[in-house]
Amino acid sequence: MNIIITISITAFIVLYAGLFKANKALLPLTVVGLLTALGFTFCAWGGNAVHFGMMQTDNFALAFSGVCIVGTLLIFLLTQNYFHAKSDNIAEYYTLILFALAGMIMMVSYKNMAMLFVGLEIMSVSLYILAGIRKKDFASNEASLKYFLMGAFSTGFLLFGITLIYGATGSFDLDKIQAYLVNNSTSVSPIFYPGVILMMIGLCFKIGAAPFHFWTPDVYEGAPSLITTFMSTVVKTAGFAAFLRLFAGPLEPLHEFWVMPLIVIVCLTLFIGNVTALFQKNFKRMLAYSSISHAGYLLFSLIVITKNSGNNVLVYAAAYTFASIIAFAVLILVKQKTGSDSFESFNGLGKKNPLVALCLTVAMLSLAGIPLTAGFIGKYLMFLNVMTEYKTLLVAFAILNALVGFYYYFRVIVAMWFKDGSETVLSTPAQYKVVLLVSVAITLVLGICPAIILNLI
Amino acid sequence: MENLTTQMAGVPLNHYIYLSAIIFTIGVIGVLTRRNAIVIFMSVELMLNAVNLLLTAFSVHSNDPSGQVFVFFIMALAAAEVAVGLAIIVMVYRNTKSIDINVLNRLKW
Amino acid sequence: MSTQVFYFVATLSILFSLMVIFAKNPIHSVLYLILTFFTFTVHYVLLNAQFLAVVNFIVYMGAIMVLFLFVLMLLNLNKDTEPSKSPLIKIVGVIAGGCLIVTLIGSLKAASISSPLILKNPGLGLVENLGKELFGPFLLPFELSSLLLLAAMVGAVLLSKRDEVEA
Amino acid sequence: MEQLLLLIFLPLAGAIITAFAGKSAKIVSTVFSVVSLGLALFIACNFIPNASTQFEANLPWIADLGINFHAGIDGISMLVVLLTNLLIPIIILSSYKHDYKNQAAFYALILFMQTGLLLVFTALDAFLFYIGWEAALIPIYFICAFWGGKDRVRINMKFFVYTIAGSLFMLMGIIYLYLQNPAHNFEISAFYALNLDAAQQGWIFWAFFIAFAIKMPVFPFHTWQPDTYTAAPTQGTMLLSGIMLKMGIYGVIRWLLPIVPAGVQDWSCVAIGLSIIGIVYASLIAFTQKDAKRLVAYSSIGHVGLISAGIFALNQQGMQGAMVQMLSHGINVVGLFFVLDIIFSRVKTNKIEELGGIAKAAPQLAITFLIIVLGTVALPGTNGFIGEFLLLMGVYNVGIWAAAIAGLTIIFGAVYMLRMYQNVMLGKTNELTITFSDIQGSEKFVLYLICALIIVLGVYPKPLLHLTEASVQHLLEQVNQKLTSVK
Amino acid sequence: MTIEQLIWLVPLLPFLGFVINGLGRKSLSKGLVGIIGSGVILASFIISVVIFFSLQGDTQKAHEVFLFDWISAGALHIPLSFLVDPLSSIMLLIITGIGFLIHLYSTSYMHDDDGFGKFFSYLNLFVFFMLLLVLGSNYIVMFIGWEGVGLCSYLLIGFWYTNSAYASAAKKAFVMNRIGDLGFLLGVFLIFNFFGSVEFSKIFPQAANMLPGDNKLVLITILLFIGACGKSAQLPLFTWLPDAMAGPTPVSALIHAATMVTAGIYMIARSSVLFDLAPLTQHIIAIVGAATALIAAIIALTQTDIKKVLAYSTVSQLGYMFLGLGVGAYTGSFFHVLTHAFFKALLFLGAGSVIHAMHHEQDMRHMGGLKSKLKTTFATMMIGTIAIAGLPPFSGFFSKDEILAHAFQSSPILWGIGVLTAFLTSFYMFRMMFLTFSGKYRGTHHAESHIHESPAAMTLPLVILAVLAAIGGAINLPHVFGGNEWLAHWLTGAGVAQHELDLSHSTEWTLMGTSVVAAVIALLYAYTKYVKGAHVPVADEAPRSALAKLSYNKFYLDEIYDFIITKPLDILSKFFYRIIDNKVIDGIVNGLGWSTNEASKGLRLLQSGNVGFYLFMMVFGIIALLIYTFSYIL
Repeated sequence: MNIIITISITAFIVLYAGLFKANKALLPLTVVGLLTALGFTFCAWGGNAVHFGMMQTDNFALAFSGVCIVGTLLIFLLTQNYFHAKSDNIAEYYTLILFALAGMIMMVSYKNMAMLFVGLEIMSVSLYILAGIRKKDFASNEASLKYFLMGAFSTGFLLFGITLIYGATGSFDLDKIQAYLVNNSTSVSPIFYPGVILMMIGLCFKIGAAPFHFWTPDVYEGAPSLITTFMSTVVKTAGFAAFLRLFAGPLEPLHEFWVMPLIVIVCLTLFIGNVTALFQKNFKRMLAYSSISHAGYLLFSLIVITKNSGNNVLVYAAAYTFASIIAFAVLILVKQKTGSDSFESFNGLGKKNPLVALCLTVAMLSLAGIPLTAGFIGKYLMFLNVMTEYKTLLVAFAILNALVGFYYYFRVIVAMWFKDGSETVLSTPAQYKVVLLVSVAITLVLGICPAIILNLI
Repeated sequence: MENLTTQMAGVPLNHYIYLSAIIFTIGVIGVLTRRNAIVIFMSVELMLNAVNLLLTAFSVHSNDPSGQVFVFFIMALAAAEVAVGLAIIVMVYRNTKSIDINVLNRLKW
Repeated sequence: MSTQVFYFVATLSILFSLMVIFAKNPIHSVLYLILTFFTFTVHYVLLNAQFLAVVNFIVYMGAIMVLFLFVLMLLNLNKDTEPSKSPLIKIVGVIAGGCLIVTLIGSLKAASISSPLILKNPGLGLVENLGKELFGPFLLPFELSSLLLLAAMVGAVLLSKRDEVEA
Repeated sequence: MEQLLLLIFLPLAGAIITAFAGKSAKIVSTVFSVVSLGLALFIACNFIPNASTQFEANLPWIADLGINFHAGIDGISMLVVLLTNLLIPIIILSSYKHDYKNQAAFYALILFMQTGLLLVFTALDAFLFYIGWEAALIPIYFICAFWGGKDRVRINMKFFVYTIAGSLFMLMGIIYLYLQNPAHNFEISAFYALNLDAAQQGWIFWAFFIAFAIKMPVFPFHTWQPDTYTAAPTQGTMLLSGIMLKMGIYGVIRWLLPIVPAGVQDWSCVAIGLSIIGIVYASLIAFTQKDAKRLVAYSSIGHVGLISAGIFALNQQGMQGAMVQMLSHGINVVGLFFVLDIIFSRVKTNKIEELGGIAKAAPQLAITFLIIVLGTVALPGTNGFIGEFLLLMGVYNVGIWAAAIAGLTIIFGAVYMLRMYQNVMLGKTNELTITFSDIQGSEKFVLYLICALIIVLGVYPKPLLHLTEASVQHLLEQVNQKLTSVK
Repeated sequence: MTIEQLIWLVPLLPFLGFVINGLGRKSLSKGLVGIIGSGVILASFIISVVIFFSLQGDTQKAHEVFLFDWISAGALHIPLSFLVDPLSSIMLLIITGIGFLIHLYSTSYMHDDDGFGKFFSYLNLFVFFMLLLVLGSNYIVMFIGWEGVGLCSYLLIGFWYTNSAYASAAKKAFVMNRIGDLGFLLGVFLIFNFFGSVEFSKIFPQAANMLPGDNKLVLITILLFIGACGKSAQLPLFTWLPDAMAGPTPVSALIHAATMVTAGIYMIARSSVLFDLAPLTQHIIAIVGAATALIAAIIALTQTDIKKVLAYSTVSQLGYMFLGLGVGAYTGSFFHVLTHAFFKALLFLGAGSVIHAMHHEQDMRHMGGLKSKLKTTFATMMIGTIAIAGLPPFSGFFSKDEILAHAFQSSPILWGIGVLTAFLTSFYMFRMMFLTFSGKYRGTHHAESHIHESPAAMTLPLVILAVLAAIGGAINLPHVFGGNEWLAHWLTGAGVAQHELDLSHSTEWTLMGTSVVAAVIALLYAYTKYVKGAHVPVADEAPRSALAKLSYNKFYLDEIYDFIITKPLDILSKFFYRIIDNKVIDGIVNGLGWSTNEASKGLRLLQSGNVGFYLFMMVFGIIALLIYTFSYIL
């Protein structure tokens, strides 16, 4: 509760600070606000408080809140030199990002469909806007419009699903829904099933799982890189938390029903994400497809629900978030220098910018799932998760896809280290260095001793 | 009014569901077949309204006001979305002089 | 008698909504949409959800639809400018929609909930009742939806404002 | 325990220090590798040659997942550890004449790889084994892709994905075993104690075998290898062929045989068949190779095929032969590649046809090269013979035809090796080789060392055999015991 | 000093010579190298003599000397140990004795060569390995020597490696030997499998109790015989030996005549217990031996290179020995090994002397009339020739005769082939002698003026060998001549199987007479043709009769091998490499990558950029999911 309030208040303060043209104060304010929120997260640890019957700040919620807040914090650090050059409405951007974060906090801690819905929409509406803040940029426009149209469309399905579930159970409360399923395990109302499926569709859209992923590459590519970073990391994490909260919680009794379509979705997602990423020439777009494929791996946690599912998602999402932040941070730097985000612009990066290249290498290794990085632990947990029910074929399929993944992740590494290119020297601001090093440190620490976050939830 | 509604007792809940489903689908068809962003957007509104209607019906059926409360949230969303959506559409129109969604396909592959 | 009213209004709803999506002129679409919304208002009244009926009337028909109309006029899109999609796409769209409805209804049909709708509490949809609900259990989302509206407001201003720096 | 941890992590520390050593990276890395060798020798001296696991270290690592840092050394491990720590300094020394760009990174990666390799060779926890397995792969990928030759990016990508494909399936197998293990951990002893039925053993066999087969490589999983060996920098090739390949063999011995003996028994005919086909096939291909490096690469496939066949023969001779041959092959192949590197650095080609007459200009190189070639073709009195003899004897127990076909390696090996030797070293000098200068300095040291090892191990292999004997016997007993209990 | 204390010095000394000469090949003077190289062999010889005599006075005929454990794995224990018994002690004498003579000869012959030190170190190494071969107390130690001599043969054939034909000859020798070695190795595996040991002292007593004709024994002996075929240049693996003449002539004398090539016979004689129990193998050996003897003799008829003639003659004589082994005349064969060592070494060294004098001209068509210039050489070579031709009372007569007698007992056909071979042998040997030494000199005048007799270091060995070739037959003088067959008795002590001749004395006389007559006729025919008729072999390109062509071209064996083995393997190699490896296997691997890439190309088109299309796809997905739901509910 305190977390949301802190974030919201920070957002208001930032908005007003913007009104008074205190642009220099924005970032410190935000950082302080987020750190406070993070502090509240820590304080609430283990509390499992329920607020107004609407929000449950259990460890699951807090852990994901923590990841989201830290992720957002790092992204804020990347705003240095990013917005300033473009516009004078920085305060509004900050505010919107903070609003989105507040929405996400709701999404990870909801106890009622209404909270899920409102949180989801706060986040989505903020993102529609953020995707389009480059008003003169055609790509940004296009991304914004596409995202908006498809997002609104999918919201319809989500709502229809909520409605049907409400119709069957007579409540929006997760506990009541669960109680309904437990009590009527043999006579679940038939309208409940389409409700579940439609909700699944709506949530799959938000996390970019196939075949509802189509917006992802276009929007990620078109949106400003920083926003893409935000969308592909923090937002995605929150989406998964929401997904998990619902499906691994109240809807778990119907697991047998929805697991089949989910497996199909997972396979499609893995396949489309990985295979399409292979042929991309644009690093950013590749990352978009890669994010689709990671959605596939993340969904493994729902295919077999164990008591660790939540934690597995947390580890994976954290690994993915920090690796992606590195990737996008470097991308922003490269794009600022070369004006392009194709793979070619990374050529020869390692020669003049060994630190940046090394960080990006670690990130790519983590995304690819190489041991001793967090990404491996994440993948390992996911595989372990589904292997507990011996879904070996699925794992085999995932392995094949992971192999494809190596190809495209290593393309960047290859470009940086093994190809000759214009020897551009990136100007790396101190904050970027901080972000890169922190993320790399987290990635490696989680990879080498993941024990520290294995038992959070 | 009360008189009227008590007489409504005859309509089975199913029919509300059908009605909503039909309207919802009409919205979907609209989204699929039109190219004008605003019309598509309107179709989405149609879908949302179908949901609203169904929620209300369920709410009445289970004698639970929370369904109708939820409709408020949907309306709030609809308002917010309209504001943002139309702003986006206007912004796009400024740049492209068109609101045909097919014009927007520079981002692909 | 009033069950017939329902079916009548339902037919109108479907009819108008079809007109919305098939009208060539976007202005006509908007107008049909307003009509559709009106029929929805009637539905709400029939369900004794009077407050919703009023809100629907005001918010949707009043605010939202006017906004649509306004934008259409602003952009001078009142003419039938939309290049129609190829008939194939239209047919496929309709078929897809048809499939959707068939499957949707199909999966709903198994519903045992064929029991008639009985209004147990006539005051259910009244302001008083809803207010208690809204400011009771739903206080938190209600308050938080202010964020939604604020975000939308900020965003709408941000996006439609002409940016001097960029210009 | 402290010794073992020091053994494993000393190279890692070396890698980190080397990475920041700048110009003196060569010296720093040499010092670390030599100290590691000393440490390994020290451990070997204190090693009691029985079947027990010694110097055991068992620390909790990721307790929630049942993962421990559990490592130890028995005879089999001792041998490969010695091989690793012996070859790394040799490999580092062999690079002294090169002036690689970013050499700090180069040497740091080699040392980093050493830690990975040592993890693989000492791990008693399947997860740790897997981590080491991959940790060894990453540095070698970078070594080969950064300092490699023509088309290195594509070739190394293929190599990387190919090997990691295998290892991921192995990971799947490991997870499966973990889940089957009632104690829910990755202890090798617990895996040994598992009672899996034949079908389970069958598929786990394949999950592991493919990983190992790719690494070794066994026909038909070998196609990454010639390209990679050819395109890699020589030190990379040495690491790959000298040590990395042994990971696969070691894996089979340590993880495949005792865990799924029934699976091995069911499929050993296939495994041996593939191995033997590989021997003949690769040897035949080596006949007409034009590039000496590629020739050696194919010869390596042939030799490894024999090792693999000997292991799957599941008897003491074959297994002991594999042990000796692991070491011998490591030494010999490193020697061969080093000679080719010396030649390449002088005349910028490894094309057999363009060379010739080097013996005239560089007699010392000629002699050392000859000794290495003889070791490779398993002449009695060289280390190669001990291994191949025992291996063939092991294979013989499977069937005389198997041994006869596998034995073709001693004929074919002589054909292609001597052909290469003749075309490279003998004959008339040409304009390329006329100014060839003989080996000197570090080259001399390394080659003489290798030659000495070849002969000493060939004449007096007893310490080696003695070192592994008890462990091998124990392993085979374990396998047989399990086989009888399954029936 | 007991045998046990001395024996290890015998191989060690040559090894030390190898090490010293090898390391000091640049720094030591040629004289010193020669002294060391020959000295160590002489020392070995002296020790061997001591051992030989102490063995003779010993009641215990077999001494096993254990040095150290070499290989042990499971049940397999292979010690490095030596076996000194009558058989090996005689071999020691031959190897070190003849070895010393040849070393001595080489100090002069190779004096002008740059690789003098290298040559001596190789030669010493060879002696070391050869000693190891005969001293080994088990098959594996024998195998070390077996392959070791192969290596030295390789090194020495390719001694002048800058000539790539020589290098190829060396490689060919090594590879063909290796083919045999595989057989040997497999045989050893079978022995281990069957007897549980590879020690002679464990195998033979066991085998002695077995029934003849045991399948396993047949297989073992056939495999061992294959090994012997490679080493001792029998059909079909003999083609390397003539090519091996590329090496310096002392090498041909030592390795390719006196010692190494007889290793096969030594090995079979050593294992005679086994072979005796495998009649089928014996038949095969006899047939192969006879065929080799005949074919090689036919080829030798038309050769013009003096060393080639001797090489084919060696092959032919080796065939003879195998014939002997095949018919059970183990002693006879071994006897022939001894006498052959004497006269063939002599002949090669003589030929070397000729070549030395002719400044490395080896073609007999350019020789002639050297009798007067190279008197010692001529005289000694003549003794050798008479010995090889089998004319009494020189050594070859006795050994050859013993083999023939046994052959007759076994099968008259084999005997017939033997006699025919003897006839041909006599003919080509005298042909060689006459072409070289009689008639007029056919070379250039310039060269003629330089021809002179070789120095004493070369002629001394010739003389000694000539004496041995003349009287060597005495060591196994048959009963017919009043001898006591000393060698046969001596070898009994080594467990070499003995088969008494079951022929009457008159038959023996008849047989002897027949072969002597055949040899004499050949001698006369050669004399008429080459001395009287002054016939000179035609030039290479000149037309020949079909048979002559066949003989001259060595029955086209090299071509046939090339065609049926080398070429197909090369083609197979290229096929495997280019098609199977690069196209099929790698094609599949790359194809997976390629198809993924293509899939990627195709799949990304799905991302058309068109929102309408995206929505369609979404709706299709939704429909599919709803259909699933529908079916689930029902």
